[in-house]
Amino acid sequence: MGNRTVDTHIQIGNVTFHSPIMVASGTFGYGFEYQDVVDVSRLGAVITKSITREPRAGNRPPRIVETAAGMLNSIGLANIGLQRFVEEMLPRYENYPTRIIVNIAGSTPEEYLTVLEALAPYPQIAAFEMNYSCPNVKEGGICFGVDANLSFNLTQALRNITSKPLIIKLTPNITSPVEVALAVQEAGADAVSMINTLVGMAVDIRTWKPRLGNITGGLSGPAIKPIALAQIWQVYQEVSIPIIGMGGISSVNDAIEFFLVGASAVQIGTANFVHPPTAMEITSGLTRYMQEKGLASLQDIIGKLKVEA
Amino acid sequence: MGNRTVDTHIQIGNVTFHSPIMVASGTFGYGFEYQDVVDVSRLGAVITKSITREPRAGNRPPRIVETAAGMLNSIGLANIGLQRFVEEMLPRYENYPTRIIVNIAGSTPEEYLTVLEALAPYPQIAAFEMNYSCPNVKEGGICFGVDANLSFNLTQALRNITSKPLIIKLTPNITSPVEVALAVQEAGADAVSMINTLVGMAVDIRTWKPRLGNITGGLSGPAIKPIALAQIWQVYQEVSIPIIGMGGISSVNDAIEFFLVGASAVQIGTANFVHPPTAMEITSGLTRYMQEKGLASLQDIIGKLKVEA
Amino acid sequence: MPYYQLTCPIIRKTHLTSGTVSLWFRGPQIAHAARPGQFVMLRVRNEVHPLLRRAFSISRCNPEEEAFEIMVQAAGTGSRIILEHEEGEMLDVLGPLGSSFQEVEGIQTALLVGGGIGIAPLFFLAQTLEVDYHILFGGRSHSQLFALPEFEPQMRFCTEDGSLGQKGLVTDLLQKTLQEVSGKAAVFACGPNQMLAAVAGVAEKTGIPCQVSMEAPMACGVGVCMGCPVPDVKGGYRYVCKDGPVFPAEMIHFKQLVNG
Amino acid sequence: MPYYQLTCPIIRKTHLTSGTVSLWFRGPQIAHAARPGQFVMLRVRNEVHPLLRRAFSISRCNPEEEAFEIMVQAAGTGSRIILEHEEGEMLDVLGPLGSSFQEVEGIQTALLVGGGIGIAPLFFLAQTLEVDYHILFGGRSHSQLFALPEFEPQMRFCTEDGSLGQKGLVTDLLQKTLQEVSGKAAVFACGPNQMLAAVAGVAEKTGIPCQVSMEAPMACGVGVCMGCPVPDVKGGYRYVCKDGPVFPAEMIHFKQLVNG
Ligand SMILES: Cc1cc2nc3c(=O)[nH]c(=O)nc-3n(C[C@H](O)[C@H](O)[C@H](O)COP(=O)(O)OP(=O)(O)OC[C@H]3O[C@@H](n4cnc5c(N)ncnc54)[C@H](O)[C@@H]3O)c2cc1C
Ligand SMILES: Cc1cc2nc3c(=O)[nH]c(=O)nc-3n(C[C@H](O)[C@H](O)[C@H](O)COP(=O)(O)OP(=O)(O)OC[C@H]3O[C@@H](n4cnc5c(N)ncnc54)[C@H](O)[C@@H]3O)c2cc1C
Ligand SMILES: Cc1cc2nc3c(=O)[nH]c(=O)nc-3n(C[C@H](O)[C@H](O)[C@H](O)COP(=O)(O)O)c2cc1C
Ligand SMILES: Cc1cc2nc3c(=O)[nH]c(=O)nc-3n(C[C@H](O)[C@H](O)[C@H](O)COP(=O)(O)O)c2cc1C
Ligand code: FES
Ligand code: FES
Repeated sequence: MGNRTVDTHIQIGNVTFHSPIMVASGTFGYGFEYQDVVDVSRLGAVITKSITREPRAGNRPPRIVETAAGMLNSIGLANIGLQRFVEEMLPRYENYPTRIIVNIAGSTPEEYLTVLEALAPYPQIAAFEMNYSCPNVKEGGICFGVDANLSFNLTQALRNITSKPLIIKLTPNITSPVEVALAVQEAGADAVSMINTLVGMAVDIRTWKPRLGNITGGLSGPAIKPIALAQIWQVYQEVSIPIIGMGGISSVNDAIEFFLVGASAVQIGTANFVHPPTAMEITSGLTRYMQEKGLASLQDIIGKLKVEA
Repeated sequence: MGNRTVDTHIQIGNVTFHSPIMVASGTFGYGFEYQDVVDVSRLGAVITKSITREPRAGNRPPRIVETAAGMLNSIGLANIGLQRFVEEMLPRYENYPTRIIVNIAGSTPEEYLTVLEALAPYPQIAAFEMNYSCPNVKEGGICFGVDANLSFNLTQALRNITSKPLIIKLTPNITSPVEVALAVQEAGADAVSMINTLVGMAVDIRTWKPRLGNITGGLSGPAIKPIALAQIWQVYQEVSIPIIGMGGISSVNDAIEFFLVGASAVQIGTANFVHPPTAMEITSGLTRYMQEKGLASLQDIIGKLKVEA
Repeated sequence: MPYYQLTCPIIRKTHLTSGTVSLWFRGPQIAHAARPGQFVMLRVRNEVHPLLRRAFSISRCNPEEEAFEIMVQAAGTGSRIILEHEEGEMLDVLGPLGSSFQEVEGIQTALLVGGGIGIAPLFFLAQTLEVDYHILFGGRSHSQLFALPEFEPQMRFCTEDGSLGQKGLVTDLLQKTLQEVSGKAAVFACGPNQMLAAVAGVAEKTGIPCQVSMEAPMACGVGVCMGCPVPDVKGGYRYVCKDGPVFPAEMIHFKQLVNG
Repeated sequence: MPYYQLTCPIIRKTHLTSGTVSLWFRGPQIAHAARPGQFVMLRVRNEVHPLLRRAFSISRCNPEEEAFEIMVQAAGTGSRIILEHEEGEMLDVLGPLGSSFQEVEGIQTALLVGGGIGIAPLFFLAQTLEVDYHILFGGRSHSQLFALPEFEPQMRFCTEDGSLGQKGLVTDLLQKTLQEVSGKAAVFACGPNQMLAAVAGVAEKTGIPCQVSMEAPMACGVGVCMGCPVPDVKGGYRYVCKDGPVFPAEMIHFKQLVNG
């Protein structure tokens, strides 16, 4: 086996990434905050915090609660907004040592479209990830990503704006993610990413108050890994565009589980907080694993779960 | 506060339970297996393993995998079937020291009805819990509990068979549990119980095989507690029948969180495996907590979460 | 058979190999009730992770001390945490659980066949046997094997790499030993499924009775979760924690077991 | 300001109260770069639960030893696991993080006001101050309070139950002390939100500058998760880990903070 070179590149839409190990939206800021302790050039991509048209202050505190092998957050999409993002971040991305994927969120379909239109022309952005786990204020606050028609229409409109890779980030808070995944595939999405956080809650039994200012929040971390794997496996059976997997990954072994059930790339989220070099270490670990197993390319692992008849 | 007596009884349908702390289906066998180490008379009720019309051998092994602060199971409703249940268990329930709730499962609506019809007359059964997380083979294997119409019709038919408390156990693998909860309430259910296990999966990266013979399984244990609390809180806002809460409860503090978000009773599942006397200890702990806080009755906690405007 | 939940202090800890320890616990009810082949479920620690109890065969009992022993091999997270405990520390133990090895009438020799840490329950069996016995202990290499002074004269070793005892599989050693023993014999085996299948095959071919002690992932250990099935030759499943861990070899559908 | 991720050995452990320990770590880059008010994020242990790092203020530095100190109070799961570590054991430390106390021009006296374990960063501040100072240390009862020999002459205590020092809240002690000091003074405070709000109120009323070091539940500690907001008087939020933990008191909307 030995030191054979292995090919870890991955293609999403018309863009090639040198590594399939990325860092997830909301857990790596705008890509600069961890540079003291993470060599970002070794990551396949950095996905930014969700950007919205206007700056958002976010939800009332507290916003973070630890749970069994996981955490809840109710950040509420706190971000600097489109204008400051364009002015302050885009220039800094010109020499950024790896690919930047901008994650976009909105309260209305128009908001997504406006933000994408504004950002699409910038060459320093490699791709876009659309956070469909946001409440749609036009439809009574129901989440975009639970409605296949809405998801189809929005994706089609977004597709018309850019030829850059369009990744749709599905919501896991759904009876089955397959229908929406198929809808966005049909509408021209280049990939789906999953899973976002699961709706969760915690209560302070001393004060009888919710432990999050927003009452409910999103569950992430190792606790949700089994759910992420099952949803990805389900979607992998049915869709043909690449899946970018995430949910509780904190080691190379976790990442390999995701590849085996059908992920073409993975994102590291909560683990960045716990151990910032996680994604970097998984990148090295993956190469080592492939060398040891004599796997020439990622295609030799992706979806290769052995299921008996 | 001191030793004031507290009232922990709870009414479900036309039956009173002396304690709201019960043990969950599939985690306490038929009620006898733990009697060496658990004084079951101190529990509000024992819910049996799901009973089906025919005996079931269950899914291929392996059936159990540990995950981060949780476990996956793919038991596949292995049970002794209606006939042996009637012959072997019902006589033993005649002197059983606490209330027995029989959990019923099926692959078709008719199967639920047949089992309920057969069991409804026996006075040693206090109530029935209907496991709606089973695949409906007549509808292409889709789970009963994800379809509000189907749930309404089935519940109505079950309601016609018995006046004993009818508890519908909802599935948590759904975009929102509220619609189905409302449907079964309208159809005459006396209570809903939630949450059942979440669909999950784990992969053995040494063999590249799923770690469960059945590929996917059900996630339970502390990892899912935040999800359970959020779903119960959601349902509590909308339905008026009692909610029996469960999902990762392993201490009295956990149980109190469930009461605060709206559960009228709770079930202990996975924690029985970890520490068999858990339910018994929570029963004592709850009384102590109520005494210390000067709470006269459970109604002083149920749904009393303090949420600010 | 009643079982107990006890908080048991570790009264003696010794290292058997670099990755295996012997832990003696004081636990009167368990020490008195236990029979060879039975196991205990240990709580790893009082936390939400690792969540489930781990099963360990009872490897010896000392009723005077009201103590029982388990042998823990470092395998994964749970076993590693357990074997780091020191004398004086307490662990939560549920047991004794499951079925035990059954006496076989009219035999002259018992052949106790252990693969790796599967050796553990066979020492307890040897403690109670009233007939001659040999303990055949196989492993990958010598670093996995160990002897206990009180049984050493009866122990024979084999390793896959030939670093200790006969080179080869424990079934080879079993066949060789079978040729040496005169009179009726019976086999009592514990180890990985592949090994048990092979041992059962040898026993079947030579027509001698064979009991196997099996493993399966477990959640409850007491027959409530239905998590620990092994395929029954007659169809359906038997459950390791309540019908087993010890089964007559002919009851198990080894082909189905080994193939998945 | 750069920060580091270091695996640091505990070089000294002492007990400050029955539930509080001082841990000195060797960590050259952190010891050299740290400024008073900054904190570190410690990984509790290399496991999936408890998951998140915990924040601890740097309570003293010793550049010659290339060492820094934290003071850990047993509060919940994470702090208990951390304070059970012994000398020689290693912990994973991220730091130094956040803002530091700022020098206030032209003052004669610094009043360092600590509530409970909030005292920790004030010792580091005292180490570096070039003006006279008093350390006012308040707690519920004497069992929460402790003194460090090098600062003892400057320390004044108060307890809610009167078991040590002046009886009452630390704001009472602050007001009393303010009457004694002559010349310009400034307040540097750390403790529970309620206390900081009260201290900021006293400072505002008496017109003296006040800096507060704040707490919030944190996930990342480095400004990426947006998990640690405190309300800004101008609307919106400031983030404790990157804009703080030390803020000018007048920047914080204490009313909103304390009410929810
Ligand atoms: C009846 C019985 C008797 C046993 N006797 C012994 C003994 O005497 N000495 C000993 O060292 N070990 C024994 N084991 C195995 C032991 O229970 C643990 O499975 C093993 O130590 C690995 O657990 P872990 O926590 O280290 O590994 P982890 O990888 O953390 O285990 C994760 C999960 O997988 C399960 N698991 C992993 N390997 C196995 C396996 N081979 N069989 C069943 N479940 C497994 C664990 O129980 C746990 O739930 C026995 C198992 C059974 C069922
Ligand atoms: C900037 C900063 C400096 C700190 N300095 C010190 C110090 O010098 N000494 C010290 O003993 N403690 C300090 N703390 C508090 C410490 O980080 C832990 O929050 C505290 O030890 C409780 O954690 P636990 O794991 O024991 O409790 P758990 O109940 O297990 O904590 C669960 C979660 O809640 C969070 N949490 C609990 N209490 C608090 C709190 N009061 N503020 C913020 N988050 C909380 C924890 O960080 C953790 O994520 C500081 C906190 C912050 C934000
Ligand atoms: C604190 C925090 C903030 C997050 N913010 C965003 C966000 O702004 N947009 C988004 O699409 N996902 C966001 N996520 C979700 C993550 O990108 C990821 O989908 C999820 O956390 C599951 O992965 P993990 O378990 O590895 O963290 C956030 C997650 C966390 C923990
Ligand atoms: C091994 C196992 C078997 C189960 N079997 C059943 C079952 O037969 N019927 C049912 O309605 N729920 C079954 N459940 C679900 C539990 O009753 C419960 O809803 C779930 O485990 C969540 O609670 P917990 O986290 O406390 O375990 C089973 C759960 C486990 C872990
Ligand atoms: S381990 Fe639960 S039935 Fe055997
Ligand atoms: S803790 Fe993450 S931004 Fe402050």
